[in-house]
Amino acid sequence: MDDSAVRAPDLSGRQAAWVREIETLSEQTLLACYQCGRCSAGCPMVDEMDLLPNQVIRLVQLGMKSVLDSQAAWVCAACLTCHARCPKGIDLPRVMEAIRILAVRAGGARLLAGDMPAQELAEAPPMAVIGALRKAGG
Amino acid sequence: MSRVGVFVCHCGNNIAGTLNVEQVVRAAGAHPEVSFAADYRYMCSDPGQELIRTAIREHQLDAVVVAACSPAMHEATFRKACAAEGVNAYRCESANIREQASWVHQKQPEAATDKASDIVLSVVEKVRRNASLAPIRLPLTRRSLVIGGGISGLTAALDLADAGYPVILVERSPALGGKMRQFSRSYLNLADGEQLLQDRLSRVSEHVQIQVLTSAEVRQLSGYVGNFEARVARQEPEGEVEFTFEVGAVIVATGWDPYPLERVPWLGGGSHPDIVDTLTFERMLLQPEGLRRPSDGRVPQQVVFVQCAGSRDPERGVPYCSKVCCMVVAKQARAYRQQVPQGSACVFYTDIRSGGKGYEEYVQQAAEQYGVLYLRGEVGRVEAVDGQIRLQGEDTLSGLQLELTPDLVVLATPLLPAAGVQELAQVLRISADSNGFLSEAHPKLRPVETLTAGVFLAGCSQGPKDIPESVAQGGAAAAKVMQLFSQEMLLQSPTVAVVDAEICSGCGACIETCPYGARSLSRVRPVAVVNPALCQACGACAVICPNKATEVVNWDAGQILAMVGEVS
Amino acid sequence: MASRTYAYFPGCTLRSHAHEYERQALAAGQALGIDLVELPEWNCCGATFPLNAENVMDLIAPARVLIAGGKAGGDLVTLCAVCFHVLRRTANFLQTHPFALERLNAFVEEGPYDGQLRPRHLLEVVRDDLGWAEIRQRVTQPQAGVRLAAYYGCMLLRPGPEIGLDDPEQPSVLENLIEAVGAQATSFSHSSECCGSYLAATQPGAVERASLRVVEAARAGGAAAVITACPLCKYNLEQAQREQPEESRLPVAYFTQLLTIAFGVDAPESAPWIVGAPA
Amino acid sequence: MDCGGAGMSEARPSALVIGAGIAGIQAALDIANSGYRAVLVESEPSIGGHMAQLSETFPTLDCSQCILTPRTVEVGHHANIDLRTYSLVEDIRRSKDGSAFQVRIRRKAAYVDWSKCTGCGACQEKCPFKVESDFERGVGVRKVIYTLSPQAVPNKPVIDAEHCRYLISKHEIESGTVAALTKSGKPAEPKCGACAKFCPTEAIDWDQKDTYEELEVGAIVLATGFDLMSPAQLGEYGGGQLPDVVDGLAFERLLAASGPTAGRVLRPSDGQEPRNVVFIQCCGSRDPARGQPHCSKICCMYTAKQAILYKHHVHGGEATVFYIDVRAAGKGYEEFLQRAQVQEQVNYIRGKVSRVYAENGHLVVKGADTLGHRSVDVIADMVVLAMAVQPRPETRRLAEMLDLAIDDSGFLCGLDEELAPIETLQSGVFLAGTVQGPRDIPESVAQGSAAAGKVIQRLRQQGGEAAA
Repeated sequence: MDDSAVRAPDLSGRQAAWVREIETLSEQTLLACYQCGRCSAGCPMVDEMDLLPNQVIRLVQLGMKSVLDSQAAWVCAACLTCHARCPKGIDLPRVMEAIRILAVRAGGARLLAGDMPAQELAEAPPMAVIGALRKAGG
Repeated sequence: MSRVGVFVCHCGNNIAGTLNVEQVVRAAGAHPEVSFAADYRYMCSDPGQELIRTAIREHQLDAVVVAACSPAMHEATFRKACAAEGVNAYRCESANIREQASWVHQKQPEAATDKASDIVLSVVEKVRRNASLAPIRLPLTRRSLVIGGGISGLTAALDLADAGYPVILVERSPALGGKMRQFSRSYLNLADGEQLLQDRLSRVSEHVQIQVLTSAEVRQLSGYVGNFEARVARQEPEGEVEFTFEVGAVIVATGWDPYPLERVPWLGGGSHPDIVDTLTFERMLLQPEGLRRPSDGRVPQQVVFVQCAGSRDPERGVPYCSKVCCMVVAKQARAYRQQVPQGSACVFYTDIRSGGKGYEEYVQQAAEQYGVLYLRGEVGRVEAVDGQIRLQGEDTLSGLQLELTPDLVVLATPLLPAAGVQELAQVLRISADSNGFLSEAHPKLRPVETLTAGVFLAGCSQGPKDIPESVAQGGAAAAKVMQLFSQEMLLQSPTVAVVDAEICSGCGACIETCPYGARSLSRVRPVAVVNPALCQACGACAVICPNKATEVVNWDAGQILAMVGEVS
Repeated sequence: MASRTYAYFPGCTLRSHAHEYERQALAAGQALGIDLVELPEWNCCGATFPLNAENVMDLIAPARVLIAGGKAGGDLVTLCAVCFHVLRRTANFLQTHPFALERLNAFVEEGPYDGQLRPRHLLEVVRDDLGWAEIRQRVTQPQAGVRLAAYYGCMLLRPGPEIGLDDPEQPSVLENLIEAVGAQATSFSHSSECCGSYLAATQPGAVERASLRVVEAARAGGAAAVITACPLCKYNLEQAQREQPEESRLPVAYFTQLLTIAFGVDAPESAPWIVGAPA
Repeated sequence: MDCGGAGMSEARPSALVIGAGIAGIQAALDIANSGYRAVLVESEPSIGGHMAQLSETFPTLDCSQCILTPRTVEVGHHANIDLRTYSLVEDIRRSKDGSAFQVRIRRKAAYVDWSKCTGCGACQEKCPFKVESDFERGVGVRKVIYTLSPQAVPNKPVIDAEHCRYLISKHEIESGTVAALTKSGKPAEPKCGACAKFCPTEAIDWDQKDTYEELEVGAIVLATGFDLMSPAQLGEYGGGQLPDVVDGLAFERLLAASGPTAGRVLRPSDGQEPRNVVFIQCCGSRDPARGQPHCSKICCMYTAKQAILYKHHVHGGEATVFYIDVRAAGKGYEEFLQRAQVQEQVNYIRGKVSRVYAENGHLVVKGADTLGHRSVDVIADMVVLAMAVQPRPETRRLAEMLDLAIDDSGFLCGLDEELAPIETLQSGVFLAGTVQGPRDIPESVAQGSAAAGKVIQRLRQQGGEAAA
């Protein structure tokens, strides 16, 4: 990852390739977000996140590649509360998914079955294990 | 003996919530000349008025006191009700027990009740001595003077002319069209300002009912509603030429002027040719060769727009919001992105104020479809270092501090009242607010009227506003004039100052002191005379007169002493 | 009573963690004249609806289920909220994206899929095909005085326009069902808050906190048990309480159990809201 | 200036003004005061529109009813204004030469003969039935025979047939749902009828029917105003479910001295004074996904006003406003906002609320502070939703009747929204006030006057000299 892009916002008006990729993968127009914060207000996982959901979008808007290092996308449970209430209809779980995909591409798969806590792997219903692997495994 | 009726209004809870209304009724009823006293929830309502009218009939009242709100509010209402039952309108008075008692003494209900009773009784003392009067009838001139040839002035002039009333349109600058003439386009219309104005300008120049004076200013306005005399000076190659017009009404549409860039030094105003204001940027967008920055003629690749550059800043700039900048900047940033698709447009803002029809959608498109990057935060500093512009700002949403080196900075500086409008206000005897914008008669319900009868406002002279609002106000001011001109005769209040010529020594003290220019020395003999159309019955003359030769009708010394006697 | 037959897709979890859900559903169905005929062959639905644009390949698994459903004829019914969510969204997507459907059909040998199936949840069958009046008629053991929290979670409701099972902000189907068997639906502020979902496998701590908020809200409303339609929700809500002494845990039950007990299929003593409920 | 309508009783040419809110009232008064006849049609029993519901007005905190009443009273008594309240415009057709319009007006049956009624109020006092009042926005009740307010113009009541015991049972008997004879063999009588028993002038008319009137006018002003979007459309805020979540107009009624609580701020659920009130802006506005795409323009200012008034009413009360952008663009508005934030210490939090729910007798407001970068839960006793301003349903019907353009939100379009906002595609048809889009009172008043100016122009050009 290019360090300067992590530190400095990209205000060139030319969307960086990775930002375009996020928009393509997620099929969302992130500049449509006017930062009302409603996603952050309703997110059940917000306390577990290092960036608020609206800040995740904000950093993508500003071309801050550091967003790919954030934990937020990995804590998103894709519960769709944000999407259901977003005044601009942005499907934020899709954006989170795109961020996970880019992060995985940059640094390899995040989650392997062997990485899961043994107890959870044994006890959790298959839907949780499969879901987790598909969402976070890349 | 008079037969006075006293009617005490609860004004919902406004009065009855504090005062003991029944006690006020009892106090009034005890006055020997009060034949009837009653209270009601809302005296101004239809049943309230009906109560008064019935009481007049049943108790043969010949004078009425309504104890309620300020007479500014409902005096006319109650006088009309009285007149309908044959009680002379000027034998009906309002006793203000709301503003002067219940509202100001909410914590002392008993004292407030006593005070209200005193007020009511003192007004009873006055009204029983009131003379029956008839309104003064005056002729009027059905021609108007419109000051300012911008979009609101043009609209007002055309509306009046189309209704068949002649108009004198006076414009300070050499050409009509105002600020709009400089616009690259409007929000919704693609054509530039000049083209957008074309229809109005040609209709104005061809209209038989409109006489245009450009490079001209109003120097003096004398007379009164319906009968003004305006002196207008026009700059001509040979020098100044003065015209005099008889007009019945005046519309002030003097518009606005840009804020000097030098007054926002912290934003680099005046320090670099590539730091410009929005009005300059309008012209830059219309350059035939395309957008070029002033310093070196290059196409700017990064343009930063700074909103509230002096507005909403009581410490360094002006305290008010200039209202139009959010939309102006959105329009300009979109236009820039259209002209320079590879360029970057950033907007620093605090609150985006796009509260007009289609405006929110327009701004959202700027961000979404035109790629204008909105940064929520203040710009701390803009400066030129070795010819390069440096800008420090922050985006409060991400928490990022931003240091930018834009090619061009566009400052959305405040709209100022037009230069010279203070002097004009004095000439027209109207008032301006602390920011220099002209004051309307009532901020809600009389937005285009002033407190000087016959003088109306339109457009940015009253405060920053956009084109549709200015157009609506121009039309509204014209409608007010039409209403005035539709009267056969003007009716004026007869409660004005009168002079007892037998006692007046002609010393002229009252002429000096009259704030309305309503008094002069008689041309026949050395006594003061009153122009009743101008007199506002303030009473300053009566106070200053060393001989007690002047008094205001129905406010004579005997009445005032009786009122004072009642409360002391 | 006329019998109604539906094709039935169980999904993986009903054959591992949620056997009782299936048993109750089949038994309650029988009582109601609903015949759930399991698909002759089926595979996992994929467990997540893919959220990225390169998703056609990820739709193969649920599409296979849809194809099997199509072959079976009639309506395809599921019990698991997640399966339902994935299948209905997949069906919607393929119905509205003909090119994706065409591409997908090139990869699926069982196909082609015609894109016309609308998979349903058993709750919809009960509500729309039978109606509450019929449920009330079947009740032999009214659950009078029992206070229950209707818990929807996410997958049954969102995204509202796509799923279309109920009003996503003020749903009522579970409450209506609870009332239909004579019990009382409690006021429950967290009825559609997320339990933490599949993060159970990776972030158990976060899921525990989210699930406990849901449980506490149900308790605050005075519920004797939580009623759900989702095996993952049930697992998460129960896991979150596993450290608590058994008698103080708030039981979590499938809506189907309400039916089996109310219809007299299962013994009243087996109801967790009576036996296991805190005083 | 006294421009009273002296000597203008025989005015001939006339204009139709549809909607008697402040914009329509202003237009009618300006037309009438210029010597032309104005027919003012209002669907409610009395005039004043939303302004009659407001407590105080921003930024001066003038009492709304107090500044409005002089206008409504003037309309009521004006010789040149034909007031048609409780009436709807059913049809409009342009005359062959295009200069005039044939208008059909339906006056709804009020079951009260207004020519006999003196407005004494006995009927309202004696009517035993109360129903939720639309005018009070659900936080107050009215009788089944009612006027909107004590200052109503005209101050004549109407009977709400849908809820009237007498009319319902009369209908039952007439339609045969109830036996025509009682057990004792007497003809069945409709029940109640208290209003008729106590009316001193026998003004109750049970057989009153809708009546129709045809007239010709030379110009039309559309001023049908706005509605607030229903809070029930925002289930996530508990709208329509939680009694202490109310909309902006309902809170106006709680602040108004003439309102159901006589000006005391009391929460609807238990009548207690709320110690914490949360105001949520942009409820349904700026929300193309599920609400309206437009900004409703007035909410920022009325919310600031309501927060200030609340703090004046409830000493020590806490007011919190969730906003995205505070739109205080108008004369004195920015200064008023500063007063709310600094002097009155209203908490402004930049962020939108996701959900409101009830918990332990309070409301939990789940919001975000986008400037403090955190999510925030605020415990409140009451929540006020600044619901989106949207066009009234009849606006679309009128637009279709007259072939006018409407925008995406359903508001009517001016001929040129910037340069000719008052005129429409149809000559002789003009717009005033919020029928065109959200706007505040002074803007509506200016537009009302401007529309009147256009009407006067047209009538003068048509040669109908005012009977001055």
